[in-house]
Amino acid sequence: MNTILEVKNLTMDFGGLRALDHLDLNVVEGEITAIIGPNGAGKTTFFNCITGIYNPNEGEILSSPPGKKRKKINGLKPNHVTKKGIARTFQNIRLFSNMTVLENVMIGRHCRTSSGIIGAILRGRSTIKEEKDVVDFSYNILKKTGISHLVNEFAKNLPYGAQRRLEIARAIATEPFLLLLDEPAAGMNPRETRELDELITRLRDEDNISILMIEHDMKLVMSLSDRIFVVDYGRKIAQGTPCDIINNPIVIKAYLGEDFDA
Amino acid sequence: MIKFQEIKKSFLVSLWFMFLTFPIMVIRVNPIEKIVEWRWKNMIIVGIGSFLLSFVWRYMLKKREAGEKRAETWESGKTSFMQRILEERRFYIPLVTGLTIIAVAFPFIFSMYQTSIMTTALMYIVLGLGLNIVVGLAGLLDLGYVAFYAVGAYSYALLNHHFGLGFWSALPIGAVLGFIFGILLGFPVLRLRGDYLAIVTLGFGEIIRLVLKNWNEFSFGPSGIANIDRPGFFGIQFSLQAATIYLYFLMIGLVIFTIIVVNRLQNSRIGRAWIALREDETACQAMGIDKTRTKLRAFALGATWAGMVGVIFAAKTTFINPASFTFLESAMILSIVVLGGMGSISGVIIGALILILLPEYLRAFSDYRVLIFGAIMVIMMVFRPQGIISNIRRTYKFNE
Amino acid sequence: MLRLRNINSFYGNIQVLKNVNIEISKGEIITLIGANGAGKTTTLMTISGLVPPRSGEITFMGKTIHNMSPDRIVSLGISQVPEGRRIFPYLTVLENLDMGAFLRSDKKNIKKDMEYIFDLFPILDQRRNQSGGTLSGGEQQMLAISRAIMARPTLLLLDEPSLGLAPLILRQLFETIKKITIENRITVFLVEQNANLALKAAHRGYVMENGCITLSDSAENLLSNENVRKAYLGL
Amino acid sequence: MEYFLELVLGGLTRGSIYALIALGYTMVYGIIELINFAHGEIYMIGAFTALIFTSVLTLLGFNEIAVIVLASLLAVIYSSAYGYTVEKIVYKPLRHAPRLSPLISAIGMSIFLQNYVLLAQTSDFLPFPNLIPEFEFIKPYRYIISSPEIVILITTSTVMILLTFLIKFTRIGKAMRATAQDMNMAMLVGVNVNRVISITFVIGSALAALGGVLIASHVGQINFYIGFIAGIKAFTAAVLGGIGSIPGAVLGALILGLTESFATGYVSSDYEDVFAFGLLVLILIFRPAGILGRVTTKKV
Repeated sequence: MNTILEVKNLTMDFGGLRALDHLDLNVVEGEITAIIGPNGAGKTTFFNCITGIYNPNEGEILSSPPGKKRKKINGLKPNHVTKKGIARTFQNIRLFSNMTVLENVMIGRHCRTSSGIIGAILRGRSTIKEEKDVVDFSYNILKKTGISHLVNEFAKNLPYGAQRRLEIARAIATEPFLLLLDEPAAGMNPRETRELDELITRLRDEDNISILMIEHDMKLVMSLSDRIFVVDYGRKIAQGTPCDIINNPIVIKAYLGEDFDA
Repeated sequence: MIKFQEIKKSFLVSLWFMFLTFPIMVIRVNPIEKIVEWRWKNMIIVGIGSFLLSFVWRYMLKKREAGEKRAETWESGKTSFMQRILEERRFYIPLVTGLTIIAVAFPFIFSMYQTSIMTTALMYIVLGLGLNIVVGLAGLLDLGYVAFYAVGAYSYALLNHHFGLGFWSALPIGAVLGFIFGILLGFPVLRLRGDYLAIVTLGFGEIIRLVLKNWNEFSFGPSGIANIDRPGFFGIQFSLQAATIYLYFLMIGLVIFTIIVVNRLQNSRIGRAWIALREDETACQAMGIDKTRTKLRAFALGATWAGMVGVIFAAKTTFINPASFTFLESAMILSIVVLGGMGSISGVIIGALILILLPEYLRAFSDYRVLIFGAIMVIMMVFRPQGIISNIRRTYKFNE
Repeated sequence: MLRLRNINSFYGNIQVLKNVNIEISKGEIITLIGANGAGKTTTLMTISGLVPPRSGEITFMGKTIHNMSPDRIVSLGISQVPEGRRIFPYLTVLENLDMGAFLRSDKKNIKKDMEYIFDLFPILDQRRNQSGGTLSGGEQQMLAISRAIMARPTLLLLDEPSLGLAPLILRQLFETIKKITIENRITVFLVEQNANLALKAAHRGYVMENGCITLSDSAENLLSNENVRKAYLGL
Repeated sequence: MEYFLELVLGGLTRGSIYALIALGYTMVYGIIELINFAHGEIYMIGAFTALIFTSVLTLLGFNEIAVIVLASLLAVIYSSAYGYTVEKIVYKPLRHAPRLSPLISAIGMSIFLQNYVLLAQTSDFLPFPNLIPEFEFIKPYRYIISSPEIVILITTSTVMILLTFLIKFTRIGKAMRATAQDMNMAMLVGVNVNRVISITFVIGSALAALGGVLIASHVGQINFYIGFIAGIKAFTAAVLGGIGSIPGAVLGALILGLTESFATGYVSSDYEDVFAFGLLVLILIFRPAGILGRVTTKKV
């Protein structure tokens, strides 16, 4: 059991508001970890801290990619975090809407390729090869995520479920060891959610990507996760396997409000 | 049937504009001789003009609204007529061949004067394509583009004046200096948001112009630099006529070179990053793209082209002074990009030809030239922000 | 009183509400519950005119309102307490309340209503000259509700008043909401994620999933309905 | 010392005029978060309108005071009308467009208005009559301060006080502040946001016109291009103080005025505009939020 992400004592304040309050969390290699909690509990803020969009006020975030040394990543710029192998999706879909589906995924390859201006202008053999590799790689990812039939569509014209998938496709194009999914099932219908379940499992099993996700669809969370963290008011209020969580009265209270069974 | 309501609306608009333009359009004063001239005719023109235009304006707004709704609900599989011509080989090849023949024959058919105008138009095509990298592809509104143009022009003029350096040696130097200035100016400002960036670049442009105007020892001040050498060819100096033709072909060459470069860039790793950055910066960073570095590349590359054309400008006119590098010049290049279509190569070419050639040939127009530039920017943004020819995304085919 | 008929709403290209039908009668407390992202907030924004529906019809007291501007809709007596409270952060408490009464011109009654509110929430009285952004979450929620009440609405739309509030404060707040609405004969349309709380306060409820209304029943029935529980916890 | 005092007063005069124009930028920015590029032209049109009506009214035989008052009033009315129209044409149809679009269309409008005045009037500098009479009591101090300077200082401070009152205590002022802080919420309490935006443009334009009249009579000449430079300077002032903040705009304008006054007084007058542009560039690079601006965390 290798821990690949360690978060210690993470605290984030906005003005007078404390969004994250001394939060601890670990992600284990090869696992699907879920973060749940009511609206406004600080889950997305947590993601933003990990991915470098916010710089936390206190605490440490340590990433240890499989086979590599452990390193502190808080304070890094978002693009460096991605380059280190942590990719993410966004809660309110942020695709490049006027680019095609394939191009969206190709952008994900940016940090794993290197040709520059001169290369592009001269278009030498290595540039052509790199470009071809990018296209093939991206197309394969589209196939894997099940949206390869939409390859030349503009991202903005995709149905909602496909847009969510494209976000995932784009993120895994950066070859992450850890993928952060921010409410991947939001707005999906039951069939799409089922397919998403399969996709996420496949990413873990076949591509060896560990997953940390924020999700509200409890059915999905319970069936997918190996480990669940429950967050409320920026604090961790519970953690454990799905089984533990279901039977934890604190969790039920946080979610449904008090005394649901009364 | 035009409804009574509509007529009433237009009538009110017309009244409003007659009121609005009354002091400026109708009265003209000469404070020195204390004469007041009343031009009531203008009021009638404004009245009728705004009455008619308000119909057009409302009609276009309605059409735009309908278009937006349609784009939201339908899959926008339709491409415009112009795009199809440009995409299909069947149309594309004869079009290119035709253009090549016209381009080659042009200076031999038409007068020197015409050739010279065409050369100017070609220069603006290159400037437009250069700015298009910055504004169209990377989405950075650069209002001080002319500063780099000035850098190129002055570097050739000064090198030529002081050291007798020739055109061909100055051309790469101008380009490099443009690039360096692009990096120097771009580095501190590219973190800024869109509208701030616009103002800062505008400020930089003005600073450079004012320095050129006031620093007599360096730039010879407002009187400028004269007798700059025309481009030669391995030491041969041409007659005026030959030089004009020579410059024309040189520009044709540069246009083709620029088109190839911009086209290749557009479909490259870097070009994609620019477009993605324009669409969503946060998502881009989450994809591992270095925001500042990528923007800087676009900015500096655009500046390089401006520097290059600057050298050619100095060589063509043989005289330069700071008055050629005002904000209006930047605005003109910007309106070329906006009219043609941001991010679209063929659009920029057509935009430049329309905006540079039309006022030359329609003499009656030429007074209104700048006025029309302004109007074009407003109208295009409101009704057709993608320009005459919108940018087409490349499509790929895969065999399963 | 308020009727939504076959409402379809979009954000950009994405359809958020699908054929939504909701009916609210005078004096009722109606709640709309559902998971995050189901379209609850959009429903309220559609009623208030901020997200006009693409198709369908909304009537309020017999008037068609789905093509009216938001300020007209407020003037008819629909006030909203939006999600996240949306207090004007740099206006004082007093000014925030004043903004609530923006469309009213009866100075005397405004004054009276303000006294009424300060009676209900003495803490707001203490903080009357403090700027809204410096209040605590609970105080902001009180202010947000008070601001909406200042418009003297006949229909109050409440969007997740429970968000980020500690349970004790929450319970007090709900008591007060009940009190206000009964005293002023205000009809309430309550959107909540906290299903338990909402259903206990309401007469009837609607359950929303993926932009569709999937259930509607009396509050007691919904409270004991297994499906509601399932919709929430996926058990 | 006297020279220093003269420079201070000159700087304050200049600064208070910049403040009048800067307020328009800051108010519009506060509400729609866009820079009104055409604002400088509104000011220029104000100055032209004043010049035109001054000549006409003088020829019609009005006395001096009546000319001053009427011409200023007409300038304010016309500039407001232009401001209102510009908003309707350039900004309103683009309320939901990407940020770049209204920016470009406003630049276009600015170019259009410049050339409209150029073509309908003239490209020459026109002498602007000195509308402000010489006061007797100022005579002993005239090497330090002139009566136009006094009039400008008094007028601008009065206007500032009135504006503060308007924003702080009136209904429309509150609506403006509420809209600036949270536009959607303002709609939800019944504010007609479109009207608030129009009124903001009108008030900003009226202030700019006043600035135009004052500076034109102070400097003594105008042409179609004065709006461009004045616009950028006022914008610099607004950014310096923190765009969106009303006291910030005034503070920034006074600082800019003093800087320019000292720089031209002690260094060189050739580079007067360079100082302003340089200041602008420096603030935007090092403190884009300005002196009194609020630093906000962007939401993702």
